[in-house]
Order: sequence, then structure tokens, then C-alpha cells
Amino acid sequence: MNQPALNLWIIPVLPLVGAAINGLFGRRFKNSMVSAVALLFTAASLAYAVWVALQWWGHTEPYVQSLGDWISAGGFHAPFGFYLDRLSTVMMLIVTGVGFLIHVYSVGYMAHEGGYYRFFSYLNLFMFFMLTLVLANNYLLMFVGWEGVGLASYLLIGFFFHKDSAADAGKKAFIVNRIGDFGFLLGMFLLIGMFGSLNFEAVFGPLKTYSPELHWGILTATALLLMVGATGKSAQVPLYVWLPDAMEGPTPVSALIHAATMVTAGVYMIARSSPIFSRAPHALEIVALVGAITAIFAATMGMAQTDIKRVLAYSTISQLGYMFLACGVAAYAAGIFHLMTHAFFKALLFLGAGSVIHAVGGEQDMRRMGGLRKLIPVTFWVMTVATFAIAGFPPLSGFFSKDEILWRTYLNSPVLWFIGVVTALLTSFYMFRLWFMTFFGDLRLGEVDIGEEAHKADAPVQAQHAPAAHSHGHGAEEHGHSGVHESPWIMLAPLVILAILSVVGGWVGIPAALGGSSHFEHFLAPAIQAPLTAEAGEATARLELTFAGISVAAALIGFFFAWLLYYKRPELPDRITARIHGIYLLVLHKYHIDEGYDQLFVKPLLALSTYVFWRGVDQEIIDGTVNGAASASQQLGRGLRQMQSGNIRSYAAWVAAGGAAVIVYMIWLGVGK
Amino acid sequence: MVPLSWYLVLSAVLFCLGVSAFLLKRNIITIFMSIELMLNAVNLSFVAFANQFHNLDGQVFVFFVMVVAAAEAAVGLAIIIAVFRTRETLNVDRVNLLKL
Amino acid sequence: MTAFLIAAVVKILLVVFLLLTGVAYMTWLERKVVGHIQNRWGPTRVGPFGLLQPLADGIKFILKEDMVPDSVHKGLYILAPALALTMSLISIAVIPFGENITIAGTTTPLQITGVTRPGSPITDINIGLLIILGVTSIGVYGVALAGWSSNSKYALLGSLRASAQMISYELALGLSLVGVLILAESFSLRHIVDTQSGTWFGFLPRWYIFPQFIAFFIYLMAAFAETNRIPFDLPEAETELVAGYHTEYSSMKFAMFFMAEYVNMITVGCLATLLFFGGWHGPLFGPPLLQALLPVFWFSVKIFVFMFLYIWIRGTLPRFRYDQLMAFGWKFLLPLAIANILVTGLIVALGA
Amino acid sequence: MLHQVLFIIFGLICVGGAINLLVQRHPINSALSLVVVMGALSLIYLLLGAEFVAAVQVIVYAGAVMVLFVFVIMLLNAGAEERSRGSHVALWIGGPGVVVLAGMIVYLMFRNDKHFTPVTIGSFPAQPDNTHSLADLLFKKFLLPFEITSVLILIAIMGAVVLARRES
Repeated sequence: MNQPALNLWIIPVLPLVGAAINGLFGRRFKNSMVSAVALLFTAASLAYAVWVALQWWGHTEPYVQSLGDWISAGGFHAPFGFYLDRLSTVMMLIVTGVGFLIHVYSVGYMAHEGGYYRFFSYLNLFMFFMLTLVLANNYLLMFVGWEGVGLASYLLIGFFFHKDSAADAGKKAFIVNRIGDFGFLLGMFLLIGMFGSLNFEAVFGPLKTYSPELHWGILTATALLLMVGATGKSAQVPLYVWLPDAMEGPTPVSALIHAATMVTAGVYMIARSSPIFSRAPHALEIVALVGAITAIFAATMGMAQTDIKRVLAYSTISQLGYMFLACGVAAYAAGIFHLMTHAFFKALLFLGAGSVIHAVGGEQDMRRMGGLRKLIPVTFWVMTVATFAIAGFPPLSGFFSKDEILWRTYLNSPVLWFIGVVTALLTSFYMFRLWFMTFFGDLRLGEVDIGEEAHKADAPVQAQHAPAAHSHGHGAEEHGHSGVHESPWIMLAPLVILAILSVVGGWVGIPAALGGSSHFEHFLAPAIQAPLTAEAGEATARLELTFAGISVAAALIGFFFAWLLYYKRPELPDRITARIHGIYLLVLHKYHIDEGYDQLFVKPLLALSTYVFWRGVDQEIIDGTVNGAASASQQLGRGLRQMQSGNIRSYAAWVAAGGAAVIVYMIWLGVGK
Repeated sequence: MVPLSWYLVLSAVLFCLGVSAFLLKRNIITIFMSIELMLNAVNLSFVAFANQFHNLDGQVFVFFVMVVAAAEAAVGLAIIIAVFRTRETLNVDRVNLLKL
Repeated sequence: MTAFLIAAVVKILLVVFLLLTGVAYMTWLERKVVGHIQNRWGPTRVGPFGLLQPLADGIKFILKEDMVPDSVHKGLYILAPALALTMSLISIAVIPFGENITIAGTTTPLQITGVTRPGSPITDINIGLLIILGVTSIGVYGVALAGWSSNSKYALLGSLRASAQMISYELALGLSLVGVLILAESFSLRHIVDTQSGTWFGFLPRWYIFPQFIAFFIYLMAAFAETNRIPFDLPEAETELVAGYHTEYSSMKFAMFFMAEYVNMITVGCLATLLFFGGWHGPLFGPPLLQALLPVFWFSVKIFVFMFLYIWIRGTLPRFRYDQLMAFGWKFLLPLAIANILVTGLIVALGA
Repeated sequence: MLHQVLFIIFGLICVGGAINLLVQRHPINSALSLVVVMGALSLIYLLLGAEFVAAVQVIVYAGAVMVLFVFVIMLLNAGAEERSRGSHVALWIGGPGVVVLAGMIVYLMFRNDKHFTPVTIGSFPAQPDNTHSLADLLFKKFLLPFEITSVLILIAIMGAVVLARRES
């Protein structure tokens, strides 16, 4: 087939160059220079990505470009290859687009932080790895990107490395991800064992021809292992614990990495592996289950959080759960659709939250906010859009994608659908709770209430933004009531753009029932392979409409409760929480999951490595061996030292004797016969 | 008509005399001479084999050996002078501290 | 065969006789010339113009008491002068004086080590030059051992100087000859001389002095140093160390050193003649016998000129200081010789 | 016949010189006997048809290296060596070692003599003077080693100067 020469490799390499320049020379640059470099390369990457997408728009078959072998061991080859089909096109555009916007935003947000060049070089590095992940044409290269984004997220979470909590959060994210990556690796080994290659064509090609029964067991195992990897990266139960802590990082990072792009890598990977999953129904069920559990679980936890960013973090987890649910019911297109819309409004929410935090001078506790509606109108409006979008009000983007997922879920299993609806209700509740607490009522900034758990939530926050507050252009005292100020336009512009996107973003996928022509799904169809088993339940327009109604109703109920509890009668929550204090605390402490993990894994591991590996193996066996060898050679040396008389003639004598011995030996061997 | 082995045996005998001189002499300078003697013995076998195989490479190697011998003599004698300056003796049995 | 042996023996005796006589009269000549340079008469008493003076000296040397000081290293003390004289005499053996000469039906080349077969060109030893160099380098032992064995400070210092000087200048000497060798492409003296027959442009004799005058200059300096002659006669600098390495020697042993020195001078002269002045080549005329003898005549004339140069310089120049000597040898002559080799080689390579 | 006689004469001179080097107590005697050995060796080279090597042997070894030795002996005014018993190992280990070495090599040579063609004067080199071909080898085939050895010599000179200079 005649391919236009799209040099896909340029897309990831451009940010890499930016990262290199900033990382190597940034220290000497002025901030303006640094941001110029970062923005330039990101924008270039975005522009080129758009151009490539337009070049390849019409084609349904993937565009593969291999730059030659990277690893070639025996029969196994892993090329530096890139793979552009509709799925990766969508992801590529999301990553570059949202990434670029967030770069712009960061210019304003990070303006007063230390390590400016470091931040942007990391951010560009992340772009590079993420694009590698998205555009790779084989699992191994994908894994490179996979690990790379992990690294970038580690670096960025621990950006304020002088603060222990941040450093710990980074480490936690890294380690938890390792577990998932382990699964991913094993899955890849299985794939190599089965197909002798990791290239997508080489793996998916044969799968198309297999009959469903053909070694579905090993395929299931592979799928499950891949899913483990996905759960690690996408913060699903049980590996979600790192994401809330990841909020230690700067807000743009939370928006880009921990909301819009990186955490969705797992979903992307599952969608990319749709041929495998479609061959493994049981694995799909488990994916769906995990997704559903995560969704509701995280939603409940989100209700009780008071830290604005943590609320968003938990909502992210639960939205990711939705995407998993979608993939689990083999509605990959819906999952990706939701991924896209979520990227828009969740990035918007985070950036908005960042703008709010910026406005109130580093405060993150919602109980000290409120009434900001008047003070920062632009932020308020964009946040409003985002909130309605995520809550799933038509005709905003969130509605279409979530509704699509729910509808498909129902077709697959009503139980999961019910969980989904409840989650939707909770989602709209805690989002509006956030909305009301932040923007309505009157400003409670400064009235530090002595909620014992509040302190826990704040301690890092203050520490984190203390430098920011001090280094702000105007003195710290202005950060009182009067100090609340709208963010500069360089921060607001991306917000507005994202707001628009989160309004219209959903319209590309309006389902047929609502007079649309679920265009997005058809667009993705060639890249996705649905299960051979035809779906149960037939889709009727009326049924679909009713379900849409139900989900809207759920959103409204959530809105109503939030309005009631946090606007109409703000004293109610305390009473309620007092009533159900036990459950409340349980939720507030995130079901003690972290402590549980600590007891279950961390402590035993520590004990094991301390008493067995360190004291036992290392000190006894290894050191023992080394010391033993040392002392043995010392003894030997004592003996041999007698030869070292320092007398040349003695040495000569030894040499002569040795020579004689050699000659005798050679003659004995029969040399020169 | 002289069998080649005579030349080779002569070279071997000279070599071994050199070795024994190295072992038995106490004077550093004499020991150096015995090294030269050994080198000469080796040269002899080089030349003998060059004659044997009608190939001049052996003679070329003799030159290289000579060069090395000359360099070695120059440096070695310089070392001897340095040693003599500090230890006031040429007897190797008295120079056994592995340092000047 | 017998004829060959007889011819060889005759040649050897003749050459040695001529050489020693030459040495004897060399001394006479030197004393005369230096005398006249210094406004003296030189020897006049013994015979007309003191022509018999060398004879008288010889007798004196022989008749003098040969005393051996105590606490000398006996064997070497005796060996040294013999070694010196022998080595200087040996080197004359490879020097060709001319072409064939036929006496009483026996054709023989005018060279001790030369062999001729009827109808074939003369073959002489093909590394003659190297032999001369080797022998002269062995000659150093005579001087060194003399100084060391006679167990006297002056002698020791003299011989140390001598050996150091000889080693140093051997380098320059040998390297200065390489230029000529490159042009002649042989170590055989006879062949070298043959390549110098004929003329350039019809009038300029084809001597290597003209293309290799730098080499000749270096050779001259080195030769003076090798033979311990003024201005390089530090080993026997009377004013500093009584007579240098032969301070402790008397009568015939001293005479041996003396003769060795002059024989060396003559050898060096022969070498210069052979390498730079076209050996025995010169205009030939007259009857066959004259034709046969003229080359020898030309050869001796050239040597004589060289000897005269020696004496002349002795009468003219002062003595170097020792550091000057070494500096001159190592820092001037040696680099110059190497440069000369490089240039010559380059030109020949480009010409080829 | 003549060849054998010459070989035996010179060989005996060699061995005698070497033994003399061994037994003489005064270094200068050892040095002179070594000079004798070298001279005889050069003549043996002539028998083997390596006249250039022979000449160079005389010039370099006898004429330069050994003069250097004698020079140093005179400079340090070395006396007869003292019979100190510094190393018993040298005698009781080295002595037998040398004997065995010599015996083995000699045995090996004689055993393999049948593989060798006897040496005859004039059989090699083919052309009258092998100096040209030697030069060819040295400056074409062995050019790199030649250059390296020249560098080696240079370094040796510098090293000697540095070592022998009296610290001031």
C-alpha cells in the first residue's frame, strides 16, 4: 500500500529534545527562556501530531513504521517501530493537546516556584515517554514508555523533594507501579512464548484467525497479567493507593499525569489489547468487576475528603473505574470515549482547583474556602462547566460518554449497571459538594477550625505551598481575605479552552438513540476488535432513552443532596457525620486500606529483608565468604612471603627452575616429536 | 657441513651459562652482562634458524633484540649508578630491601 | 693457489711495511711542519733535514727500559697497547689501493682482502666499511683498559674522557658515512670507489665530496675526535692530565700507542679518500707499468693531503673544553648528520 | 671440513669466554671475556652467512654496549666481588634448574637433528650480499616494529639521563 512518509518518530522526539535542552542547560536559562523552549517543542509536537492525524485520517488500516531493530535475540525481534491507527491517533491528539494546554498553564502556575527548568524538563520528558507509549508498535517499546511515564511521574510527584511527604509519595507511586509492571512483564513473556514476538501485527494477526476455543486458557492468563499491569498504572483496586498521595505533586502535574494522560495508559493498553481480551471472556468479566468496585469504592471515599485535590483524585480513580467497566463489557470504544471526555473535564477540574489554590494562596482545605464565586469569576465558571460535565448533565461531554458506558454495561449485566448508576449519583454528589463548598457560602479562609483530621490533611499542604506563598510577587500578608485574586490569563486561557472542549467534546459520540450517529465508535471500530460472541440484549432506542433518563436523574439527585447539605443547611453534615460516626471515620480514613497494606505487605517485607536477607544472607553468608576469602589469602600470603626475600638471585633461581619445569613438561607432552 | 643442532646446542649452552652466571655472580654489573650473554645466545639461535629456513626474518629479529639489549643496558646501567650512589655497593645480596 | 698465497703474504708484508714507514715519516713531517708553523726548524740533526730522525726515535724506544709500575693490573696493562695497535693495523686490511696489478704472471688486486679470478671482476669483502667501523670501535678498549689498568688518576681520567669521546663521536662518524652509502648502495669500499669513477659535466670528478660536503665536514670533525687529535685531544691533554691514558707507559708500549694513533690517522685518511675523494681515480697516462702504479700514486697523494691537513690544524687550533666537546658532538654534529641522511635519502628517493 | 674446524674453534672460544665470565671475580675481566664471546659469535654469524648481522654485532655489542659496561665499571671503580652467601635458593634451586634446563634443551636439539638440513657455507644467502634484502625486510615488512624500537631507544635515552643525573 502506498504510504505517505509520516515520520512518526518526530512526535515523541520533539519533547525529548526540549527536555534535553532544559535539563542540560536550563539551569543557566532565564525562566522565560525555559518556558519558551518547553512550549515551543510541545507545540511543535502537537502541530506535527495534528498534521499526521490529518494525513492518515481516511485510512482504516494501521500505519506502521519500523526504524530498525532495537533488540534482536535469536528469533525474537523488538524493533523501534511506531504504529498509528485510529486508537493511537485519538490518544496522540489527547496527549499532545491537553499536554500543551497544561504546559501553558504551568508557565503561570509555576512562575514562582524553585526548580523551574527542572519542572519543565520533567514535563517534556513525560510527554516523550507518554507519546512513545501511545505510538509504540510493540509491547516492549510500549513498556519503555510505560516505565518512562512512571519515572516522570515519580520525579514530578517528588518535585518538592525537600518535603518528606512528597518524596515518600513519589516512592510509593513508583513501588506500587512496580507490582503492576511485574504483571505486565509476565504477560509479555507469555506473549513471546505464544507468538514469538511482541509486535502488535504479529500478535493480533494470528488471533483473528484463531477459533475462540483455541488455547483460551493461556490467553486468559495473559489478559489477566496485562490487566494487573493496567490496574497498577490506572490506579484500580487493589493498586490505587498511590494516586491520592500523588497529589503531593504540583497541581499541573496532577492534572496532566494523574488525571488526563498517564493514568489512562492502562485503559489504553487494554483497549489496544482488545483482540487478546476479546478472546478471554473471563478476564473481561474480572476487568469489569475491578472497574465497578473501584468506581463505587473511590466514589464513597471521595465523599468524605476535605482536601480539594484529594476529592478530585478519588473522582479520577472512580472515573477510571468507569473506563475499566467499559472495557470489561467489551465497550472499548465507550471506554476510550470516556477517556477522552474525562481527559478534558478532569484536567479542567484540576487546573481550576489549581487556580483556586493559587487564588487563596496555597490553601487546599475546602472547609476554609467558599464564596469564591465573586472573587474569581472565570475560574468559577469553568469549574461549573467541568462539574456539570463530570456529573453527567446533558448536553455536556460527560453525559454522553458515561451514559454510553452505563447503557453498554446494562446490556452486559444489570448488576454492574446498578453499581454504575449509584456511582454516578455519588459522583455528582461529591462534585457538587466540592462546588458548593468552594464557591458558595461565605469565605471561611483563615478561620482555622481545629478538626483533628483537618490538620492531617493540611500539614503537607501548608508545607508544600509555603515557599510558593512567600515567593509570590506580593507579600504573604495579602494572602488574607483581601489577598484572594484571579489567576493570570496565561493560566485562565487553557481553562477556557478546556471548558469549551468539555462542553462540545461529547458531541462526537452522540448515540443513535439521541439523534446522533455514535460517530466516535464507528471511527474507532477498525482499531478495536469486539468479542466474537455476539452481544446479548438487543439495543432499542426507547430502552436506551430511558436509561439516559435514569442516569440524568441520578445526577440530579446527587446535585439535590449536595445543595441541601452544603448550601441550604450547612450544619446538617456535622450532625449526620456525628450520627454515623463510625462509617464516616471509616470512609474518611479510606477504609484503612493504606494501614492494611502496611500491615499485610510492608511490615512483613521489612522484617523479611531485615532479619533474613540483611542480617542472615548478607552479613552471615556473603560477608562471611568475603572475609573468609580475605583471611585465607592472608594466611597463604604469610606462607608465600618467605619467597619474597628481596634477593634478585633467589627470584632468578625460581624463574630458572620454573623454566626448566616448563621445558620438562613440554617434552613430557611430546613437543617436537 | 655442520649439523644445525651444533649451533643450537652452542646457543643453549651459552644461554645456560648466562643463567648460571646470573645466579652465581654477586656483582650487579656482571649480572647485567650475563643477561647480555643470554640475549646473544638467543640471537645465535635466531640466526641459525634464519639460515635453516632461508628466511631473513630471523636476522631482522636479531636487530630488534640488539636494540632492546642496548636500551636495557643504558637504562640498567643508569639504575646501577643510581643504586651505587645510595647504597655504596654493587653486591646484590646487600641490595635486598626492594627499595633504593 | 700457492701463487695466491704468496701474493697475499707479499701484499700483507708490503702494506705493513709501507704503513709503519709512513707512520714513522708522518712523525717527522709533523715535527717539521709544526716547527715551521711555529718559526722553528724542527728536526735537523739526524741525517739531511733530519730525515733519519724517525729511525733514531724508533731505536730509542726499543732500547729504553720497559718499566711496569707496581699495583697496575698486569695483564690488561700489557694487553692494552697491543690491542690498540692491532686494531688500528687490522683495519688497513680491507682498504683497496687500486685496481689489479700483474707481476710475474700473477694478477692480484691491490687490496689485502680482495680476491680476483681470471675473467671476473674483483670481489672484495662486501662489508669492508662496517669492518673498519667495528674494528675502530674495538680500538676504544685499548685506550680504556690502558687508563684503567695503569691504576693512576690521570690515566683513568684520560681514558674515561677518551672512551666517552670515542663512543660519542663514533655515532657522528658512522652517520656521516650513511649519506655516501645511500649514494653508493654498497658497503664494499671497492664498489664505492668504482661508483666515483668518471666526471660530472666533463670536468668535475664524480667524487662524493661534492654532493656530500656536509657529510664530509661531519666526518672530518668526527675523525679528528676519533683519533684524539687537536682540537679534540683532551684524553692526552698535557696541561691537565700529564699525558692522559698512556701516562704510565714507557718505551715500546708507549710507542705502540703512538703508532696506533698515527695508523688510525692514516686509516681515517684512507677512508676519507675512498669515500669522498674517489679513491685512486685520477688522470692516467704513460706506459703500462706507470698506468698500473698511477692509481696508487693518486691514492697516496690524496692521503698525504689529508695528513697535511691534520698537521696544519694541529699547528693552528687551540683545544676544546670537555663540555664544549660533548656539546659539539651531541648537539651539533649528530643532528646535522641525521638531517644530512634525511635530505640525501629524500633526494635519492625522489630521484628514483 | 674447514667449516667444522672453524665452528669448533669459535664455539670453544665462545664457551670458554662464557665460562671465564662466570669464574672471573673482577667485573672488568668478565666484561672483556664477554667481549671475546661476542667477537667469536660474530664470526659464527659469518659462518651462518649473516655478515651484516656479524658486523653489527661487533659494532653495537662489542663496540658500544660493552664499552658502556667497561665505562661504568671504571666510573664506579668496581672492585672484585665479595663471595657473600646472600641466597641459598640460588644455589640449591637454581643450580639444578639450570642443569635440567641445559640437559633438556640439548637433548631436544639432538633428538630433532634429523629434521634439520646441515648448514653449508654459501648455501645461504643466495645472492652475494643479503644486506639489500635485509633492508627491504626491515623497512617494508617490519617498518612498524622498527619505528617502535626507535621510540623505545629514545625513551631509554631519556630514562638513562634522568636516572643517572645526580639530584641537586
